[in-house]
Amino acid sequence: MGAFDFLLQGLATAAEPMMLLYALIGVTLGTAVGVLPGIGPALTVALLLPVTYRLDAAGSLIMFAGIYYGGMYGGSTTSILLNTPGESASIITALEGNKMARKGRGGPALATAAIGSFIAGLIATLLLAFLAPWIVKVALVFGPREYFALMVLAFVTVSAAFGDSALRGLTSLFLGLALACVGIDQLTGQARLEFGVPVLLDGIEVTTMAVAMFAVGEALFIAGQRIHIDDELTAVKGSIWMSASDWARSWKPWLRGTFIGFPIGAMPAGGAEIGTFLSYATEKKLSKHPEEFGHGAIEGVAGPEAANNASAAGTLVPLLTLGLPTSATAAIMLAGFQQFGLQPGPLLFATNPTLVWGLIASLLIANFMLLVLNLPLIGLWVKLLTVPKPWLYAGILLFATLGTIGANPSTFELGMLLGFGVLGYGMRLFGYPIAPIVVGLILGPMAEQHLRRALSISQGDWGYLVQSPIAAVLLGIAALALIVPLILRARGKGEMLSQLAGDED
Amino acid sequence: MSVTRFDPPRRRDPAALIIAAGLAVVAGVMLWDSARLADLGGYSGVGPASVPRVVAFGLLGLSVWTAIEALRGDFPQRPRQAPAPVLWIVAGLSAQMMLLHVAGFSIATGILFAFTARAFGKTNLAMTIPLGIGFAFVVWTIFSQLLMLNLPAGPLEHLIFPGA
Amino acid sequence: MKQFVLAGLFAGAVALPAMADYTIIAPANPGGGWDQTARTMQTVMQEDGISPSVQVQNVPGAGGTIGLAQFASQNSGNDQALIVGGFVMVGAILTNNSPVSLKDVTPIARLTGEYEAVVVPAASPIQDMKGLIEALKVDPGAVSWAGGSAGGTDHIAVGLIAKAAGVDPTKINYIAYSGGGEALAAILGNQVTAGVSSLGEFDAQVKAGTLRLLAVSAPERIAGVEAPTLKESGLDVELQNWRMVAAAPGLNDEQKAKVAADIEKMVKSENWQKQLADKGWSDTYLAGADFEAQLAKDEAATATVLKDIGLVK
Amino acid sequence: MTIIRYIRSALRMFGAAVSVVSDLRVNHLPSERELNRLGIKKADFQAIHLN
Repeated sequence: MGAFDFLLQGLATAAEPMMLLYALIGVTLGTAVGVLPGIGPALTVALLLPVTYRLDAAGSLIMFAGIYYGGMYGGSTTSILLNTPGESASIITALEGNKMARKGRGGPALATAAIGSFIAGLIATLLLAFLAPWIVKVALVFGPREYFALMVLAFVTVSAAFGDSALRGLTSLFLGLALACVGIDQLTGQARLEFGVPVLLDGIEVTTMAVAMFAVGEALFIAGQRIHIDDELTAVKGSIWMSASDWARSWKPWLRGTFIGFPIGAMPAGGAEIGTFLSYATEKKLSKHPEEFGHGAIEGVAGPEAANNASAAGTLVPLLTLGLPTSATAAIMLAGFQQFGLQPGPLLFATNPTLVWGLIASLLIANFMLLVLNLPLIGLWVKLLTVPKPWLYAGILLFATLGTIGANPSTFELGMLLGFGVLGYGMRLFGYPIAPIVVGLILGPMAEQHLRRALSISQGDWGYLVQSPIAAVLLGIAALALIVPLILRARGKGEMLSQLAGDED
Repeated sequence: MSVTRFDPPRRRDPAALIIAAGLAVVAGVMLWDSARLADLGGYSGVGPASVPRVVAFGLLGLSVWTAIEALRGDFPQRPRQAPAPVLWIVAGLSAQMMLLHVAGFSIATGILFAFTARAFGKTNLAMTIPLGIGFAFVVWTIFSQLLMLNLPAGPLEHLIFPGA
Repeated sequence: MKQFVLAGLFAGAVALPAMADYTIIAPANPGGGWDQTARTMQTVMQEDGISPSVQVQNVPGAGGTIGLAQFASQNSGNDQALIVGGFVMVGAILTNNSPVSLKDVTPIARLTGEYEAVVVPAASPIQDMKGLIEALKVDPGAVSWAGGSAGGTDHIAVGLIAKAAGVDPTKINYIAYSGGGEALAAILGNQVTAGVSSLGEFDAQVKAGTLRLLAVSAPERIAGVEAPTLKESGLDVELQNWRMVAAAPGLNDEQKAKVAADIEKMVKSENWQKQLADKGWSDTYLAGADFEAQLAKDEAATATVLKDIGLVK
Repeated sequence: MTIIRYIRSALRMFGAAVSVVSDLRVNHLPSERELNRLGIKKADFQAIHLN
């Protein structure tokens, strides 16, 4: 059976009334959290994990994917109307989108964002569906050494190469790896770093850690800042609909944004934001009206919005086919799969095709739902923005602790939530990135187990790790990604210093 | 996702030195713990203690690197933070943690709600605490009675749902 | 809101004192074997009116020992609390040095069980159990076995096989995965020599011809399975990965008899048999003194093997 | 020649995007030079309420 038949089969699963309901809940929640600044899709999925204990696996995962897609849609609304991005992936949308809104063209800006997101989501989801079986075929021969190499690559790209300072990225990663060592060693049954606390035997809960880092740490940081800018809502004036020239200027950026965002989302630790910046720069370069950029050019909204939705679908490629999360949200979704005893990866396509293809097909459905939810209901979403910050953050913390308590109503678990929350606050304060510690905690045990399994198979021969071409290439890329930025930084130091001296700020 | 505007200072950073020390302590604890583990490497030669050791040495290295950056003043300056709101939230979380099994979900979480709102500028606790408890109780009802989530019940919950 | 309150009061009032409202602890994450057992019990007991309301609570962690410890300490004398457990718990108690053991609860009955299967990839040169044992005797390190977590049923099975074949069990090259499903990837990918897990984990692949089934750990041939038993292959090994239900510690004889009667009623119901058939579990119900004797035997054998493998000192 | 120039400019843009994003992830304001490479004016960027 080809990808197309599987996709049709998946559509049959996803079109079941219960599944449609889950998808609808997911996209509605996702749009809401996308609109609200301060909560992202990663946090929302983490909060919902304990609640979905009792629901069925397919429905919950469909809901999570809906949240992910919805979050990418919703983020643009605040960017355009408030100049306040709801999600880091829609920062760039604020640049042109808010200018358009101020000129009374908020309607077309919102429309091009929503339609662009829809088209990008549609194309990228189809790309996911047609690429996945190919990658699965390659990945079926992956053994422990290939997986180990893949994880080393993810560690390096998430922490070193892309970090502003390799030191802080690596420190965050190693803290995550240290936390990952806590609990029973799966290969020998020995307890490590558990300090006589039975709860720690099973390791540190990923959801507790993620909720602490994203919700508690963030709330502490924002509370401490005290500069609460009064958000100024730009009303949507004039026609909501796009004019013929808007359409003519939007369709190419939509397509280009899709093809920029998708591969970047699929790269280990690429992240949606990079694609949005690249798409913006590309549109400005190619535009016939470069002078309009900075004053409300519609291309600067259409391209990046398409890119961020395409990269969300791109992220699902390595997650579903290899079990490799490349963003914080994907990492939490991986925890969601594991909660139901499922391990994403090539085998899941073979053992549970209904679930995987139902999930992929539901993304197409979710995409249609989002278009319907977003175009006519914008006014409703904007109302959400009028929730004052004290109630918003009080609510976030209430639900953050609800999730932790629901999973395990123990004082110790809440203590960990508080402890990691303070750690997350400190990390934000000192400019440590959050993603590496979360990725380290999730991938650390997997990397360790794959390494030790590989060495068990080879009876202690380390050379075995690089004797497979795939593993060797992956490890080579990882080494380059670690070393090259360090060299560039060292070489560029003198240049940077003279720059600093010349900088007026 | 907030951005700080900073100009690079060039002086020693005691806070960064404390971070370096903290990393060294974590590394020390890991080394101490791994020393008591039996070496069950089997055929791989990599036992349960090996990876913690590698991570610990990595942390030691990062600790030294942090210390060097701290002494050279390469650490970025921190955004100015007001301690009071931060402490209010920490106090709210601590109160919830300690009250959870005594007073039940609604009361404990209501206090967290009110303290958080306090941190963000809603100072009237006499109004926010009852409001928070009421809201938390509605949430408790939905999640524990409808979604069958196991949330601790206290006097308030028992009063209204005697079976809980 | 008001309706909820009324409904709550109503439910409290109609609950008859004669019937127990059971709470079943599933000491594992949702979705696993113990969780499914607990939830099937919940369905059958409620539908057949054995208990008006049954709650299932997941307390995951450490091979069930965390749930077991919590259960034993919080429910002494409570005849409405049950816990699901199984053979894996016996090993986990020993490897984790758990302060609480099955002696601290009141085992009621064995409910279901599955036998272990030994498989090799279809492309493997090894054709039967004899071939595998020969390879093991030549170089135990070169024969890698993939199976579930360390100290679990699969690991114990490999230890018993090696011992029965006269190979030093400490020399086995066992590669632990978090479960049979994950181990499957390594076996199918030809990464390891052989795989050991519950028969159900390999069933589909054996039928599809991608795996070769060498032997099962049953006392006699299983109907519909074309493979010899380990005993037929000359290895004196018999192993069942069973699941059981236990009650709280400190029950008097009367309470114990009541719980045992409720469980028996459940097991004998048509509904239960239908659920077992749906899930492909076999009914290995064993209660009372027979179960206690079997449990003692399994505990002793497990302790020996785990010492032999080197996981327990 | 033009192809090489095109690739170089694409790579430079990619590098700038990575650097800007990594700055944002650790709560730093990206440098003016990197922003300019992406065609963004620093003043415009600072006008966005990043919280």
